[in-house]
Amino acid sequence: MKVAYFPGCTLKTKAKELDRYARKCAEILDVSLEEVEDWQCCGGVFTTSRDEVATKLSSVRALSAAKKNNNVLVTVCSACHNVIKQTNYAMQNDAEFAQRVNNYLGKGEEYDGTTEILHYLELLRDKVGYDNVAKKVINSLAGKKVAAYYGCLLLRPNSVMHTDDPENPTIMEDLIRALGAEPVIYSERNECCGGYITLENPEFSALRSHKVTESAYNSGADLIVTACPLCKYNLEKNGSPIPVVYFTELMAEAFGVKEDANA
Amino acid sequence: MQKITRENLINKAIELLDNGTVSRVLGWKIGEFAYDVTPAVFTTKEDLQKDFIFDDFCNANFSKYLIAETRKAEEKVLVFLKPCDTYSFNQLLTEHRFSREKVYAVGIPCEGMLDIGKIKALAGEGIIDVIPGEGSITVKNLYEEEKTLAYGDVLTERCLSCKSKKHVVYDELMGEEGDVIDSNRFDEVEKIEKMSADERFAFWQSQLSKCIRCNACRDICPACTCEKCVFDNPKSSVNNKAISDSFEEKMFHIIRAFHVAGRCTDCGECSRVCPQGIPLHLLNRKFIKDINSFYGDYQAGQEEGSRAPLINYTFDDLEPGEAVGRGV
Amino acid sequence: MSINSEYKPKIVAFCCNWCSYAGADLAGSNRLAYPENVKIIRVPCSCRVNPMFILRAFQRGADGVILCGCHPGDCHYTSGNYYTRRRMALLFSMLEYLGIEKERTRVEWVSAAEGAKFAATMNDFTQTVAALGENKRLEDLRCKR
Amino acid sequence: MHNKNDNVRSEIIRRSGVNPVKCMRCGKCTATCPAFDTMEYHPHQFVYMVESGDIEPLMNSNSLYQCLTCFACVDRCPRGVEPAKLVEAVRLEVIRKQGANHMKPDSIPAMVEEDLPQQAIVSALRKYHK
Amino acid sequence: MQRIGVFVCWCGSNIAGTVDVKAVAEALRSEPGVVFSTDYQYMCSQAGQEIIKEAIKEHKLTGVVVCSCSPRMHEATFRKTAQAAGLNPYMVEIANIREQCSWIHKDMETGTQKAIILGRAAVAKVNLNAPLIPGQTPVTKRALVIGGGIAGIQTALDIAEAGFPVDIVEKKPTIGGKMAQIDKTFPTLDCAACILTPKMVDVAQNENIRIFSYSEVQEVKGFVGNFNVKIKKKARFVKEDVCTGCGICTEKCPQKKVPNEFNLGMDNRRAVYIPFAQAVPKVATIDADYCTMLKTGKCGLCAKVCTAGAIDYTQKDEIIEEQYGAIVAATGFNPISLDKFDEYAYNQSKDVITSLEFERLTNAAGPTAGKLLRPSDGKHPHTIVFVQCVGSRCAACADKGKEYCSKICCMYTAKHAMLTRDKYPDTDVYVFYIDVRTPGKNFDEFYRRAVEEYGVHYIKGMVGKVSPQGDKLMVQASDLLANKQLHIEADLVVLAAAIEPDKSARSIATMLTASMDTNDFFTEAHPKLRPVESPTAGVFLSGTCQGPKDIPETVSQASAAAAKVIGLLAKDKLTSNPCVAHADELMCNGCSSCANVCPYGAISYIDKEFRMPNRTTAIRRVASVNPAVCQGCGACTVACPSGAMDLNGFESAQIIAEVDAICR
Repeated sequence: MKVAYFPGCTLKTKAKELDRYARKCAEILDVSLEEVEDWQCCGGVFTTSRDEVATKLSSVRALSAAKKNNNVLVTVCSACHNVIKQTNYAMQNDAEFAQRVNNYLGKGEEYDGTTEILHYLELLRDKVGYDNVAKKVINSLAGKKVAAYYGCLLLRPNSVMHTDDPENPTIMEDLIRALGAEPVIYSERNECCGGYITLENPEFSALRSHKVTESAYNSGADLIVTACPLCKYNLEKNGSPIPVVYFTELMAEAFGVKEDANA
Repeated sequence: MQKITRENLINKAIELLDNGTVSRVLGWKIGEFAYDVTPAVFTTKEDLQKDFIFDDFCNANFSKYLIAETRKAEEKVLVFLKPCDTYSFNQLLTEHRFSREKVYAVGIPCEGMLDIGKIKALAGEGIIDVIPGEGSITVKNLYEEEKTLAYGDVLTERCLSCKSKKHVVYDELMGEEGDVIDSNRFDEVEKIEKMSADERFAFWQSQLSKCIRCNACRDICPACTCEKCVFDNPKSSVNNKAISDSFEEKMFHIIRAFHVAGRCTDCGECSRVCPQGIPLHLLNRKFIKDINSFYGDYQAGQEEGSRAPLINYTFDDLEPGEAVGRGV
Repeated sequence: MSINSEYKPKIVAFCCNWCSYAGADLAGSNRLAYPENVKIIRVPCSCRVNPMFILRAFQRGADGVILCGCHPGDCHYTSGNYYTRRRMALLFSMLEYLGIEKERTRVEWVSAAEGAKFAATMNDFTQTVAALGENKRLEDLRCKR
Repeated sequence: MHNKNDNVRSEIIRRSGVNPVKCMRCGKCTATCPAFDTMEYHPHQFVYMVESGDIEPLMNSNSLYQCLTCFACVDRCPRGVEPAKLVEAVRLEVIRKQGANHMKPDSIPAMVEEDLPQQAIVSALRKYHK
Repeated sequence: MQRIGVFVCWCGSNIAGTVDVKAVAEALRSEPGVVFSTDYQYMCSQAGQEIIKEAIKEHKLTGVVVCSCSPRMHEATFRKTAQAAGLNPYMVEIANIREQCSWIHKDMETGTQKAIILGRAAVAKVNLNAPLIPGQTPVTKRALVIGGGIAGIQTALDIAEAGFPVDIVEKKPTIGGKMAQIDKTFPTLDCAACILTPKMVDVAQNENIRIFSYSEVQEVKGFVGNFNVKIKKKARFVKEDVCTGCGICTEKCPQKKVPNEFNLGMDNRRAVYIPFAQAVPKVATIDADYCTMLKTGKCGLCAKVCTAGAIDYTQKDEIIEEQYGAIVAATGFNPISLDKFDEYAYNQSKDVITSLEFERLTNAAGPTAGKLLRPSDGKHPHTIVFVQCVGSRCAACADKGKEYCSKICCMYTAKHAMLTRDKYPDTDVYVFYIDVRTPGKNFDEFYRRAVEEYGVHYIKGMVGKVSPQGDKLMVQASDLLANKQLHIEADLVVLAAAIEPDKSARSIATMLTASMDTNDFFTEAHPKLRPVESPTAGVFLSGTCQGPKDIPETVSQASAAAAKVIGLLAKDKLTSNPCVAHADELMCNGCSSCANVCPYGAISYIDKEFRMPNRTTAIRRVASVNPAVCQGCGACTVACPSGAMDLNGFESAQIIAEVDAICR
């Protein structure tokens, strides 16, 4: 299976593990991730206003570029995923917006909204299948209690994202199970870590992050997994009592391709 | 892609006759001229081999013929359906006009049929043969002249704005399946919509005043399958075959279009058979376009059993007053 | 209010028995005048009105045709006027497409309590049609006296 | 009161695509908001005040910059009102004015920590700066 | 050719004031078909009617046109007059020259001219009138009630009381419905069982009532007065007439791990069970999904202990066919699934429950024997949070909640809160509300008592999230009046889930050809004036299948439906309006367009043999209108492309004749 792949800025710098292991695991699962040529930053956050056009062009270009690869664009960073998916939704459902975007794009570059945008987790669940993921496990993670941390961007707004039930998601828990570990359900897993507020008001994001890590810890987790570099940063910086890793790292560990010491 | 030929179809028909699947074959028969193809019912191998034809003039949509044909005998009848014909086929099934069990439908691909009117206009009269080639046709006439015409220039109007190469129903498909096409079929309707009221009136007046009320449009139409047409029925108070100066023919065509609204599959047969060259399909397409924009996309015949828009409603449909004056 | 100009358009009004015909009666009971050009034909429900009737009226020289029924949701037969709404939307759009003045046809929902609305509607419709002048585009010349 | 700021009001409604009239004032948005404690005006107040045209106070409030854009209010609203989009639309009304940026690029280096993913910087800039 | 008489009424000066009646009579005399024309001061008076009768006889009239007031006023009068003179009443037409002419025009000339045209149109129509004879159909004097909840019970009892036999079909093993699960009723706080179970016993003992429990309606054919219904009696593997309901089998059955649906799965029952002590019929039922004997052929313990010998493992489903004159839908409601509302953690914590589960937890016959204990650990909860409008008034997306107000939640929540505070004064009770809706006798007083006397904390605001933490539930909510966000550490959270029609309602509506709204509630024939009748003749509505309602409202509607049924069954024959549609079989295409638009399901199709050219025949599908069901709207006549469908009394040709007469 060949799909277009949008890594995003952070994955090239601060979140290299997320990217590296996403690629390694994909290889094992026989998925070819074709990195979009000359991709640009997704914008980091989706501006919901209909008259914000220029800030969404880079996402549209990435979507358009996926045409070469089965019209499927895969992301792994939750933030990139959210921005690109919401942009795609606007292109499909807001004709006025779509027209304005296409006016910006060059002739022949117009984008019609037909690309399917998948998060890496959705790729695993819907295209690869968790059964097939389980088959590749070499080091079972049995005995590990893992708390999945979704945050906001992977799930909301649900009317656009449709990743899973936004209040009781299972997409990460099912992966954890497929890898042999035991998922821990805790109530703060879909609440915000504070996000970019950390820049201006670090105390507030510390408060949010505490709530999340405490909730996971009190539910008996040994480890938190996430798909978002900013979530990971916030949780770690604010003193998580348990390690926080990317879900791709957990997978790599189970697949036996994790490099020691780095994590 | 394997091209479907006359031989393929004859062989298929003979096979189905021989193994008892069907007792009759609805097919095309050669007429006086090469381009003059008429529908016919074949019952024997010999007849098929002698008269059955399949070429670029096999326009006729057989769906309508099945109503009468299936009533004639208990055994199945074989019918060859182009993609556009399958929509009519489905629509008639939706309306219970014939029994599905009595038909064996074979889908055949279609690359578009030719318009002899256009050929004559380009190549002159006296045509004796039309030979298909790659992307063009060669026309031979009585005077032993030959002329090569581009395919695109001689396709029928309806094929130029073909909506689908996909068969929506069949028992067996010959050749490869095509796709629904994103067609430009509403462009002409839009053009008329954009005219002023006076221009529109003048346009239709000039077109419809050509009508000689021959009823060919009605008789060919696969949606006009009424046991008795209101225009032939003295009790309807609108029966009238004569035409008059200004309105009679409009009444006929409006009512006819209204009667098939939501049921018309846009097969284009009405315009094809009109001896006066009236673009009657533009009336039907107007209804289709309106239905799509008022009530959501609907394609009659796409799905057997679907509920036509005129026998359906929602609580928040648009008001008749909102239906008019839309950007005109 | 009545139209005092010489030209008096012919108006045919189809009214459903349960709402609009009763609304017209109420207008009468309250002595709310509307032009005599308006002649009402009673039908059980607006959905009884066949597009053919409307074309027939035009053909025979009507200058305007108005169809009145219960408000959507209030149909005596629960759903009749919903069908009317679709049929007339398509018919009117088609007439407009053929170049016929869109003001000559109208659908109005008038309840049994809306006598005043009935009269006002008829006054307005008559004025609108009168302003258009005679219905030349739809009339069958043979039927003229 | 309803006519004051009518232009701003309709501009905000158009830009956000939110129809505040749909709000039935249940307060679930405010109940669910993780940034409640740092906000002067809460999500339900944004909806109500935009609806009634009382937008000045919102534009002058720091609450505009406390919304996390976590979309919890959007997802949990029983009427589909989408308060977060209104907050964004009001914020744009402010920061699109010349010199009204809430965060300036030169002030960023002081805030940045070694490990901070640039995602945070880009996002904040997108939210606070035009 | 008709022989038409025209009668122009003066209506005193009401008409004659602005219409020259003599001129009208004179002008209409020369219309085609008119053989007699006259005028009179008051046509509707005794003397006026005599003039019409005499003219009918003397001039051998075949049709009558009365130019008078609105037909809505005196059409019936003049039809009776004609009938008395031996003329078919449907040969009379009225020209409305009062309301639609004399009263709105001031000028004699104008009024007279218009009256002549209106009269002309009426004459043109009568020329095409045909005598119509109302159809008559016999009535089967038996009613069917679908659903055995309080609505069905009340309807059945009232019908039976009037002397007509009634059958109740209930899909569960016992009648009683939701009310049997409820503990107390608002606003009086009577015990639900104490007022319901005597009624259930009445049903069981009433000679006119048969109960088909554990049964479902499978097929409905026919029409008003003559329904033919197939009822599937599901195998319960217990002979109903032999079982004494002693309950010994339900104590001895070794299969103990069956979720007890009566207690909403909060405890277990056996594979053979009687839902509750007061069940009617009090007969055991074997649950084939769990019974070891039925699944593996090994066990048979219940048969061994049954002294009556009622157990029958070989029992099969049975189909019963019965005729009915009227059918009442009383299919009831259920709380919606809360899967899509997991911000309240219903799927994540046992201590987040629905209000109906709360009823069972406080019911003496419930899983905790009436003690309010937490499902998770059996401890007494000290802080309880009630959340209103969970899924009600929810318009965000179609697959989530319901856009309507469920109507009963405000009151039962007040009841729950009040009862909790009454029994356990040490418990803190919070109710989060959007609005408190209490229209009803003594309802608002009841709610205020909960606040003022029982100290329930009512907070205007909504809960945003419930987070299970340890053995507590952290409730995050808004207090809109204080403009605060609250964080309450609760022990139990009770969700007032929206209610929706029972899932079986749609298939039953389809069988009955009764219409439903987008929420699957049955629609009524008229929302104000015919609230307990379905638009489909002979089908009546009882209880929550028509819309959310509480018990008193349900019972009054149930009795109203019964009154309608009794009115129908009391007739020996049904006379139907003859102005109905009819299909010309020769022209009918059998395309189903007419049946698709018919709001009453009056049209069916038959295969009929027709002569074809050359002495052949062909079978065609043609429409057939049931005149007893058709209401005469005419929707089908326009849907019909061939014009095969026409409407008596309003034939296309008649309407066209009127159009022509007006436009002449």
